[in-house]
Amino acid sequence: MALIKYSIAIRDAIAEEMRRDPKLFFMGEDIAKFGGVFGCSLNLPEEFPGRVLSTPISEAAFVGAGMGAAITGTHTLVELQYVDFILCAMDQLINQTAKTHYMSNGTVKVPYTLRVQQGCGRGNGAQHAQCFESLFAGIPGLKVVCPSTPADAKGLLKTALRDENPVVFCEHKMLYAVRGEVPDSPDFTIPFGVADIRREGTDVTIIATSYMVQRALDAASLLEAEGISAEVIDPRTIVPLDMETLAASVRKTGRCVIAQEAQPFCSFGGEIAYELQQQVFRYLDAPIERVSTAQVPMPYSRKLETLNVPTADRIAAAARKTLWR
Amino acid sequence: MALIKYSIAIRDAIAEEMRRDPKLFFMGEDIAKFGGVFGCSLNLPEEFPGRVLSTPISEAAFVGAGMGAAITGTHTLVELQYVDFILCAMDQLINQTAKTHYMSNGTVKVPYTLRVQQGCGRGNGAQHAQCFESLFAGIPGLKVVCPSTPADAKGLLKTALRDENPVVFCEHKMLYAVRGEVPDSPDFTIPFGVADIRREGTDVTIIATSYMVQRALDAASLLEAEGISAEVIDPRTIVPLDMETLAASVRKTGRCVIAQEAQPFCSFGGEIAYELQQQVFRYLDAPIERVSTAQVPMPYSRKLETLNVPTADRIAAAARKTLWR
Amino acid sequence: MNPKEILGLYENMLLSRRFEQKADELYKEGLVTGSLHLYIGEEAIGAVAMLMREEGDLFTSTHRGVGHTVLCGCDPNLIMAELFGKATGISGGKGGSMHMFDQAHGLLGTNGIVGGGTSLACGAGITLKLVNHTDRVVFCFLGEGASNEGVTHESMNLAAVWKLPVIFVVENNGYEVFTTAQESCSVEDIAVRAAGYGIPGAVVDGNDALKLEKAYRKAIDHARRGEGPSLIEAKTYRWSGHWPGDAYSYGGYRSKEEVDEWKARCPILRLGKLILEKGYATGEELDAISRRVDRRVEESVAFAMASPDPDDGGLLQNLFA
Amino acid sequence: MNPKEILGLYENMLLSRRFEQKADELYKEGLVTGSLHLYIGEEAIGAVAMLMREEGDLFTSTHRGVGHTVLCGCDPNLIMAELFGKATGISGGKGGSMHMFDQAHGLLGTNGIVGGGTSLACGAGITLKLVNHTDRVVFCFLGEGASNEGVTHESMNLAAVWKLPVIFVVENNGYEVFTTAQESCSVEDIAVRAAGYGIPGAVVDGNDALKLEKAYRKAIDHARRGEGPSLIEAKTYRWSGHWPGDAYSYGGYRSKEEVDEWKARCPILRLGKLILEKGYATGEELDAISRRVDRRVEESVAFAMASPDPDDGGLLQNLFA
Ligand SMILES: Cc1ncc(C[n+]2csc(CCOP(=O)(O)OP(=O)(O)O)c2C)c(N)n1
Ligand SMILES: Cc1ncc(C[n+]2csc(CCOP(=O)(O)OP(=O)(O)O)c2C)c(N)n1
Ligand SMILES: [Mg+2]
Ligand SMILES: [Mg+2]
Repeated sequence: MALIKYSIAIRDAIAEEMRRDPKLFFMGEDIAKFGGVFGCSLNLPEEFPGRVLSTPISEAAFVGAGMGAAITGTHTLVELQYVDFILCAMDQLINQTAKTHYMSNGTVKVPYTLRVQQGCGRGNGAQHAQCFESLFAGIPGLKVVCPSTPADAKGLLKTALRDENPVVFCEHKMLYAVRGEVPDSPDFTIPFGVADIRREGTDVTIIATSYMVQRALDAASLLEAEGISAEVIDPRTIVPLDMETLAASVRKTGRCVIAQEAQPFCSFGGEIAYELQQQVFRYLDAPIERVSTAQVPMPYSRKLETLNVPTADRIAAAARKTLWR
Repeated sequence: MALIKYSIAIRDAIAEEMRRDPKLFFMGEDIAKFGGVFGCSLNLPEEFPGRVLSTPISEAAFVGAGMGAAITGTHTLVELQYVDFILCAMDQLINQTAKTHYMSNGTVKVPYTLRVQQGCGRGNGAQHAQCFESLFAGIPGLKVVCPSTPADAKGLLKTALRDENPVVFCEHKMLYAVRGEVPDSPDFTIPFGVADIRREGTDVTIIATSYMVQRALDAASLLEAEGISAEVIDPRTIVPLDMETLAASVRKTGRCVIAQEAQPFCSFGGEIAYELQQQVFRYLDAPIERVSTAQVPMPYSRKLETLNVPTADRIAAAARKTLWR
Repeated sequence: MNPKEILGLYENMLLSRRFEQKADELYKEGLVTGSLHLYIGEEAIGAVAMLMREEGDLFTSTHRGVGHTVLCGCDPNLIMAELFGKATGISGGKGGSMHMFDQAHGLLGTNGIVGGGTSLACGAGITLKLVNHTDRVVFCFLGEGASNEGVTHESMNLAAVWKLPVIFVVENNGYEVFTTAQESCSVEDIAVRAAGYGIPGAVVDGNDALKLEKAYRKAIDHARRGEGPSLIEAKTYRWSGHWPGDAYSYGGYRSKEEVDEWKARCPILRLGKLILEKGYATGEELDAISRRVDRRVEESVAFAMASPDPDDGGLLQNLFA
Repeated sequence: MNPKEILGLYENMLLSRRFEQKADELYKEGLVTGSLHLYIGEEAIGAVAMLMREEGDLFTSTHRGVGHTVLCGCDPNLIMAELFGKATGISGGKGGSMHMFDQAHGLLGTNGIVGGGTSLACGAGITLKLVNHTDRVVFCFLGEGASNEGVTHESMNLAAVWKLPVIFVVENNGYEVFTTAQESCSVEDIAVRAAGYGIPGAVVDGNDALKLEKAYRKAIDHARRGEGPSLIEAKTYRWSGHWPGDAYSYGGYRSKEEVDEWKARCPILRLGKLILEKGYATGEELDAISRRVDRRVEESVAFAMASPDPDDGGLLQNLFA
């Protein structure tokens, strides 16, 4: 175990997997100098010469090339500098990468991980702070991962880099500097589809991923002071989704809050609500609550950005609402 | 009133609005010959020379140009030959078109309608049969319209072409040949955000849009024969959404089925389920059911395609389930 | 190409032609469905490339990819069964004409998206050159319409910067759907765009197998030497409408005269004439080829007819590996 | 340009320079946040274009658009307030440096997406030419990095085919973020790509106002005559890091020598020298300009400081018109 940053956990995962797998190839904008814009490729070009390349600003070409490489025997890792730029390469991701295994009747494999960097918190404005995990998860054929801690980032990324399917790995720009204990073993991986119960509780279930997990935990502390026992669960992967753990928790608590940074309409939170009411209808003591940003683009003003993103207070308030308080 | 095809209703709406508004400009792939691939621009290039142009196969350029024209005083109409190709122009649609009014603090208006053509039914396979209305609706700043009849197509398209916002107008390839009564008056429009109760009923509410509306109505007929009274509602526009009408219906029936052609995960159906359990929690007598295609790309084989798309039988079965039958 | 190769080429082109003519008929009968874009009249471009490929070379195809798929050596039975949507199809009936993959024969996919194959070809080039360190090459076929897609530009630039072994082959048949190349392309010769990437560009008669051979030879050698991509523009024509149901193949957006003129330049006829002139084969021998090809096509139809539809369970299979 | 215009140009460039230097300082103090990409060293390119615009001409800008916005005549108070995220900003604090719109001054938006402005410029060209039937033109600024985006290619082709009055101005400053133009662009001169669209292309010293004037003159006349787009590549250099926090502006991906060499080619210094040489103004007069500019910048800071944050209610406003 070592106390390391989320960005370095990601770097380490890549380094270990590149050592293990000589066919792992990594490309993205500006990644081959200074560790890239977020430091996640620090020292990799030196250790793996010719296998870590900076691309032109041509998202469609290099996201598509990632798939072309993947289907010809390369395990591809591609970095998107900001997730927002995937909008320049959606055809390559959705029409090509996600569908090929299915369309080929399983004859073609696409071992491909796309790292994207999401979220608010830096005043980057409407084109540099989006959260697209719901959009990705809605596309059949993509696995979607949203790690909230350095250990999860490392363990899940290593799993992604050993997976034979397209994986969209959603990092969060506010988490890169967060430190946490991370196992050292190169064999350390975390399987997809296993939710993490971050805190046990009996009165209300709070579901959150990525940057929202800490705020959910903070909300649980606030609630504890009022005698409310909140269970906080991080599904970690959205596809595949560990509905069993989520449903079991809500069966126990009878109440549920979903905290997400993404806008609400047609999102993950809605999906969970649908599934929960299907699976635990009789156990629900109150409507499921969703706490999210508003259905607007992210404003630049730090004041409005802060106002927009769910806080521990807002999550706690939603939990109280499920308890009719 | 005249009995006309959905495709012609669309054509007529465009023609009438181009007559009314000399600043309305229309472009898209192959639209300026033979009415385009689906016949929706028949005779328009002749009537409006220089204002109806076929573009190169460059979706990013012409979708983006649509916005550039819109913010400089042109009312733009753009046709996407198949909705699937919007994936080549997502940056232009999402990062630029949808966000500009908000990012500019309301100083820039974007009077822009994008017609797309969705859906299954022709064995076109995984890259020519998608339904993206949920994806569009998830993006703040886009209005999303899904007409199910020729009259709705005409009335809603005319409203879109008078709206000062970006509107994604989702047509369905299996509806183009469907005939229906359409009012002749050039003043005929249908406001956004008003659901259409296509059939009244008391036992269960069935919500459906576009191609699924007829199947929902057929399901209602099947159910009637069993003594079950189904109410069928077509929201017509997904953004803005007439939740009031939907909630009122479910408050009455206590049961709800959502029928959609799109894949389920993070979709419109989930969103409605979330909203309904929020608004009418105490009135729900059974879990909300969603009938959809499977979470897979659309297969080519006609047999599998047919198997995949919700039928009246499947919708009726879901309705029975809400009645515990 | 030696005489034997030329005869093989001839037979392969004829197989593609007859196969597609049959598919067209079957489409009209409703047995083949969905989208079907015929390569009839353009066969030399794909056929010569397929002949010149060596073991380990790869290619990406287009929406107009049935021809390429036949030409690359994929079993016609599997192709026809795919067009029928049968379980025995090359994609198990899930793909259709625009989604066929045959890695054993180097095919990285036909593609429903115009320009869709260009970036994939770069990726294959990455594998071949940067990861596997071989001198293998990738052919990337695209239409002149596709040359106006952004990803085509990005891919040419990327391939040029990384000196990827990609041979971009623009099949310029003068039309997109109803739109003409003049209406949509800012230059008459797409090949002039090669200069914008600092790579070799060439215009070639796409209906002339021998000229194609020369152009490909240069590009292949260039790529194998590690010098990067080339852009070859092959001028050609599609005889049919854009799709079988396209009633406008004459008269609407083009004249019967125009079509007939191009039919006179049929690449197969031309090669046949050359074969007879040079004495590589007799008329009887060519007739025998013709009969063999027809049998092969009939066999594929019988195979497709006799094949079962996919199981219901297939719907949910193969989403993930 | 006459002497008066040259003096105006000088003052405008100096205003942009000092404004951005100030913004840079304020960023380091945490008063300006988010993304801020400085145009320092590149001002001549935008400034000359702005000067040559006539009533009704338009332009699209980039992520590096604060300079363009100052130069186009937008009130510096509104720009500074925007950088502060204040309610009085040109975008009410909702946009930030990459999302400023000033239709009164022809600005169709700075843009957070590299290449994002290219297709918008085509759209503006559609309005000006095809809908309004005027001879007005649109300048479209982009970086050399942006020239590798697909939409840039599509837009140049579309503009060429429809002869839209778009002047594409590639500000080639040699770098993207850390990546160099050599590493990402397949050709040394982006302008050679013009031939791929059959449009005029020219390379020009982007730090030389007079040479820029000549190049723009040709392109503007060409467009006004209805002959369509041009591509002008202006060679230049960014003095600062990619963003204020970019610690690598020297030493990392470039040397101090390189930066200093370019600083010696400062477009403002050069113009100042010319003004003195030609006697268009005295040293004292230039000092007076300098003081005036500084006051204007200070005023904008004071305005921004004194301005309120947006109301909470603003969050939900202006989603739809
Ligand atoms: C991205 C995209 N846009 C549009 C289409 C619809 N479409 C299919 S084929 C075609 C014409 C293609 O022209 P070209 O590239 O010249 O190839 P050709 O059909 O002439 O062989 C079009 C517009 C598509 N499949 N994909
Ligand atoms: C589509 C897209 N990809 C990547 C980025 C991230 N990014 C912002 S500026 C920049 C470099 C741009 O280089 P260039 O076009 O040469 O402009 P310059 O910054 O040099 O003025 C990059 C990669 C972006 N904003 N948008
Ligand atoms: Mg063509
Ligand atoms: Mg640059």
